[in-house]
Amino acid sequence: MTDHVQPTPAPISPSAVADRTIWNFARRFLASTQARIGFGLLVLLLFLCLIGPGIVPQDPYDLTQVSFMDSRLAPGSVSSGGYRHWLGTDAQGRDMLSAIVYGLRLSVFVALTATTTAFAIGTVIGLLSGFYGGALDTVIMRIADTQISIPPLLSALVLMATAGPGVGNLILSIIVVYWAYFARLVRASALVERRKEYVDAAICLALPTRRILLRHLLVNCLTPVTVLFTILIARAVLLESTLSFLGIGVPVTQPSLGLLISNGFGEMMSGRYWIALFPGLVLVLFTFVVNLVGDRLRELFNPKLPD
Amino acid sequence: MTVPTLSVQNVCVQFDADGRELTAVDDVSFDVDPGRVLGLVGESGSGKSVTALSIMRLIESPGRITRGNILLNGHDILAVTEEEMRHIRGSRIAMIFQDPMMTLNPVLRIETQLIEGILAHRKMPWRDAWTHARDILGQVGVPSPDERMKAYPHQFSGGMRQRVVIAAAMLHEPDVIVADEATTALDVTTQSQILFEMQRLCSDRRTALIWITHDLSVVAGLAHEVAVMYAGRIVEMGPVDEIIDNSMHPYTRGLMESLPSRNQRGRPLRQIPGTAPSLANIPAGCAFRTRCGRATEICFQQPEVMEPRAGHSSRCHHPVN
Amino acid sequence: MQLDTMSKAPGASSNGAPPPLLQTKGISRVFRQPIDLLERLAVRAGLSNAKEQVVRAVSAVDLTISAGEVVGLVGESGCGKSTLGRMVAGVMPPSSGQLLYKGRPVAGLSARDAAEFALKVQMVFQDPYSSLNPRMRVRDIIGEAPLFHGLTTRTGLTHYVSDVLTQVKLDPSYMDRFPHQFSGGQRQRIGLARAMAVNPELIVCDEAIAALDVSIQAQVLNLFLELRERFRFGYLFISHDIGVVEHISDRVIVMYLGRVVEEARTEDLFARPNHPYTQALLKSVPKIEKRRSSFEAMKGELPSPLNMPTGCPFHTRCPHSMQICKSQIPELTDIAPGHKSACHLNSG
Amino acid sequence: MTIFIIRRLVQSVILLWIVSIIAFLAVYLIGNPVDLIANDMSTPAEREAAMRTLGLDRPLYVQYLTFVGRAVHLDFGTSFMSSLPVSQLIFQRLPATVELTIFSFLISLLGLPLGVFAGLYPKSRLAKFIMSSSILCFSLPSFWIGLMAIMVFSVYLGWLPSTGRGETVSLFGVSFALTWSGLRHLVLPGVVLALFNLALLIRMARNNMLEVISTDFVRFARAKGVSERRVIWVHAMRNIMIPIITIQGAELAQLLTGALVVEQIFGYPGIGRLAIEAINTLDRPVLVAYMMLTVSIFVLVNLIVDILYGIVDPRIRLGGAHD
Repeated sequence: MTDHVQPTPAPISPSAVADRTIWNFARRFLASTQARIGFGLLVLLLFLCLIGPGIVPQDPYDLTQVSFMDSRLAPGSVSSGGYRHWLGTDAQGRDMLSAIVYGLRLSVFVALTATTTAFAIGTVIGLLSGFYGGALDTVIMRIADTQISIPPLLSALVLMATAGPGVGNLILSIIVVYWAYFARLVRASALVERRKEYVDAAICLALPTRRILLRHLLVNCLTPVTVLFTILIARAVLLESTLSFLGIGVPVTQPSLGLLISNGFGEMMSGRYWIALFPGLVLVLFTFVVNLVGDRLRELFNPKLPD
Repeated sequence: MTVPTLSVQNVCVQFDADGRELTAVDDVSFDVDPGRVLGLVGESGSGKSVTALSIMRLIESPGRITRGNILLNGHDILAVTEEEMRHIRGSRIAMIFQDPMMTLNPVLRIETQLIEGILAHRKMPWRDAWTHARDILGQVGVPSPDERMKAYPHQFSGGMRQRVVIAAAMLHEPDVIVADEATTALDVTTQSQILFEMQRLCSDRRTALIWITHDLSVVAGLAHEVAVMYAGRIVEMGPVDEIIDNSMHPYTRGLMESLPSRNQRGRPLRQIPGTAPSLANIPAGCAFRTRCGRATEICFQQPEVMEPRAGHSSRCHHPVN
Repeated sequence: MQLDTMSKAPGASSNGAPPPLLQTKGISRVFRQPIDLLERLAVRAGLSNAKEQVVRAVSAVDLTISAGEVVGLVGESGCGKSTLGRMVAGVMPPSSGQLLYKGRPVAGLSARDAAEFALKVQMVFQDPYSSLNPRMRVRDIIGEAPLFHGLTTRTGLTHYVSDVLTQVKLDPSYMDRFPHQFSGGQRQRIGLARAMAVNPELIVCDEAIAALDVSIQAQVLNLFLELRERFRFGYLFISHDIGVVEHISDRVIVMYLGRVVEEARTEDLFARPNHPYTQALLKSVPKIEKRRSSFEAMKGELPSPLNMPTGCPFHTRCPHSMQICKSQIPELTDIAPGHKSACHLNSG
Repeated sequence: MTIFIIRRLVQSVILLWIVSIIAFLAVYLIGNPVDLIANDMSTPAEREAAMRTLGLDRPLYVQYLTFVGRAVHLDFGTSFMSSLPVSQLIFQRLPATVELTIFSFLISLLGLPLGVFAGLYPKSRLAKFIMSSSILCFSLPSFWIGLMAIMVFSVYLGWLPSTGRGETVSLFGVSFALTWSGLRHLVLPGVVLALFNLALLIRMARNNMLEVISTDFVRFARAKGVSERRVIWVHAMRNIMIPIITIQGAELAQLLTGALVVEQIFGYPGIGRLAIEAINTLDRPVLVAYMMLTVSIFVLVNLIVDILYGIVDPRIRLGGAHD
């Protein structure tokens, strides 16, 4: 007889017993200061990405709005056009603040699109692989293992070098690099969930396989994947910016944060720190807040995840 | 008058949860004499495991012992330093845990886990410690102990692992062994083997044994005295025959009467209604009153311990006989 | 609920009667852990002694359950009782042997009949935590299958589910809660309600009360008994708790290492256990009546299912072991009316 | 155990083979290097001659087979750009990268004690600080933090050199930066490269420690009267090392590729910079050799890790080695 005795009975706090609704979850999530700061800033930054182009002083890609006269202005200077460049301008005379907002937008777009797609693909593959097992599972997992055994930066580098710079290629390479992580994790949780008795009950109730997969298995596999999702978004932003920094990411005409920093590389030694400093700060801030949110999710879900 | 081997006196253990003080063990007292077996019976959440851990002084934060004394051969172990307590643990008081699959470190050899228990308390050459450990392993019924010393826990069956755990508890011939649900995870045949060994070992060595379980039938066969816990308190205590044949507390009675063997086959079992309260909302007064058929107004007050018959005490306003 | 449509007399007269509700013929289940190509090569080269690991969880079991009958299945962990239960419930396909539903082989049923069979045999599981989908509300846990199989309609669902909840003595107003908001005993009731909601004839209870506290066990066991009275369910009651099995069953089957070693009406089995294993098992069970007893130890350990003894599976621990026991597997034979045992002592 | 190692070996060889195909194909698709070498004035005949010298006129599979045949003997052909044997180019640069990687791996090992501390005293201020810092470390792009480090420590403070490898000493024909100047050159890139793995180790050590410290076997060790020091360093550490060792194998390879970015920023003459140059100049043989080398090192490290893993975890070593 298994008497579920806890050696030290964790006192059941009312919050642990409460309803598992979305609001309740939100309340628990926001109970930590770290999560409140992270989540608040994340919402703010995402909002900035959405409406940013409408509020920044110039469109840095519109050549008619950019003047060489204004290149390399220090933060706070006033340009020939009459606006104040709070974060200075770069070598082409672009307002850094505007360029950063556009760059962040692009970086976030690439990371979000790529990670979400990888998440969708990986989840479907992992779920099927875990549920059906057998030869399909072996083949898929061998592919995923091979994929994972090459460091992401290296795979992405080779892919980008092959395909050439471009937003689409960038998204594709990130998908190729990351799908396997999702597939592996979902498969692992599907294997665990598959053995639970509620799945047997569903089989016993003669429910169709598709329904068992979606209504029973999938929803219960999603928790740990959510944490992985946030972690990989942060990593995708870094990967994108690294590739762009190396000159094989986004095209020169559409600078993301990485490319902006790369442009500031040469200027650093001449003391024009702002061209590389500010985009970098924003990049770090974004990654940091995503990681803060991910960390809190991990705490709440407490899954045993590969770091 | 002789001093009992272990005397637990008015012990309270409280946990701090979200700023509230929850009482897991409330004013628990009992004595165990050398070579005697005390059966501590209760359902999950009754505080029996916490009682065990407080005897070892192994209650982990946010829990702590807030009141009471625990005397080992007359000396209060709640008053000694942590380092002194460490020397008592494993040598004077030993503990056996519920799940033998989880109790042994999976990456250390059996010999390592036994010998460290010896060397923690006695200075002796490793070789001698090894021989001693091997002998004990043989005594608890592990076949070919010489070879098994080198093995890892995963190479043992559940029953064998529990024997290893018992061997670790027996290394220093302790005065008291606290066994917390030590056979619950095992099959009946293995359980009876383990109970057989424990009975033999403890009576040979005049070790006092506290056997914690939810299973009254095991206690009936093993224990001399029985204490029944409910919601953190001992509600009834006495010699095993008294408790089983003449129980006074309605909870004890209810537990016993709900056993299938005490009912007519195929007929509905007599049952205790409701569920045990969680720590966070233990009813004031007598905690059992919400499930008790005999409860009246007065049960809103905490009943005192009464001892109408020598050695048989209960906490009830309306004892059954 | 449409339970009234299926009322049948339990244990109807045996001659000329309809075939038993459920029968297994030589049903077996083997789990294999095959070795890969590399290991096979290594074995050839003498580098390894890896073997394909084969666990015969259930070996050639014949089982008959009549409508409305309660059959207890006892044995220690790893004896295959759970696997047998799963095969009976249709959750796990057998490796070999036949499953017959009202005399017809299940394997040959049309898709429609197969679905009907699937619903007629339901299961209640051991773990009150993992047996309910944590992401579904009670309403959906219970109502999903009846809705899908057309036993109720979307509009009638609330009524249907509250009906079932009332049967298992749960407050229907809890319908929109999630499993984690219930206690262990309540969860087992929800599990039972889920099984009942599709009007089964047989419920396989796999250690269904093992994880519960003693006082709650009695409550749930009473519920099982009461529902059986009312709806004439049959139960295959799988448990290691012999006291509980004795209390609830009409007939008891004892398994050891994947085989049935003894089978008898409950009174007979407990009064006159025949097989040495059954005798040892019953002796091991602690009883509240056995006061201050010296525990008797049954000798030896349960053999690993990976390394099954030849001949009678019990011979390594049997006090009466003879030469023949080491080589020949004893047949399950009648030793008295309705009492079968698989032991060489009976044939000698 | 033997079979376990053999299986891993076979898997490694298959992985290397697959990677060689991928590397070869990918690099083949990058573009025709003759376009880069030949100038606008070249006649078609000259281009063809160039193609022939480089072996690019033959069918793809022949090129691949030739490549594999040579690669087995560590011959990766001649660099299109510098006309030097690729292996020579790589082995000239390899010591620098290996040095950098190992140095920064050692620095990142600091994360282990920090994480253990945070796991043992999760409520202390210092632990909370360590954990927040580790999230920050996770979020720092190495190229940017490298730039900032150069700005601060080289440009403004002038404490440490910003580019190059400094003086080296030659031992057995291999150059080592075992000089004062060499070590000073290692500090900035080494630390920058180490940050990510440092943070990872902190988090792994902390989470595993938290988990293991509340297990029954730790409680049982305490109940035996074993000293707290032994409980932590023998019982807990042995168990948390198992997942950490597995992950660290992969991380060493991550450091190797991460070196690519760091070398670029710090003008550090390792194989990473060589690879970036090769990408920019479509120097196929160099790029393929780089990929094969990196993955080989990765595979090798993982093989060692698997064996180590088996030694630490008896459940693997003594059979039952299920993947």
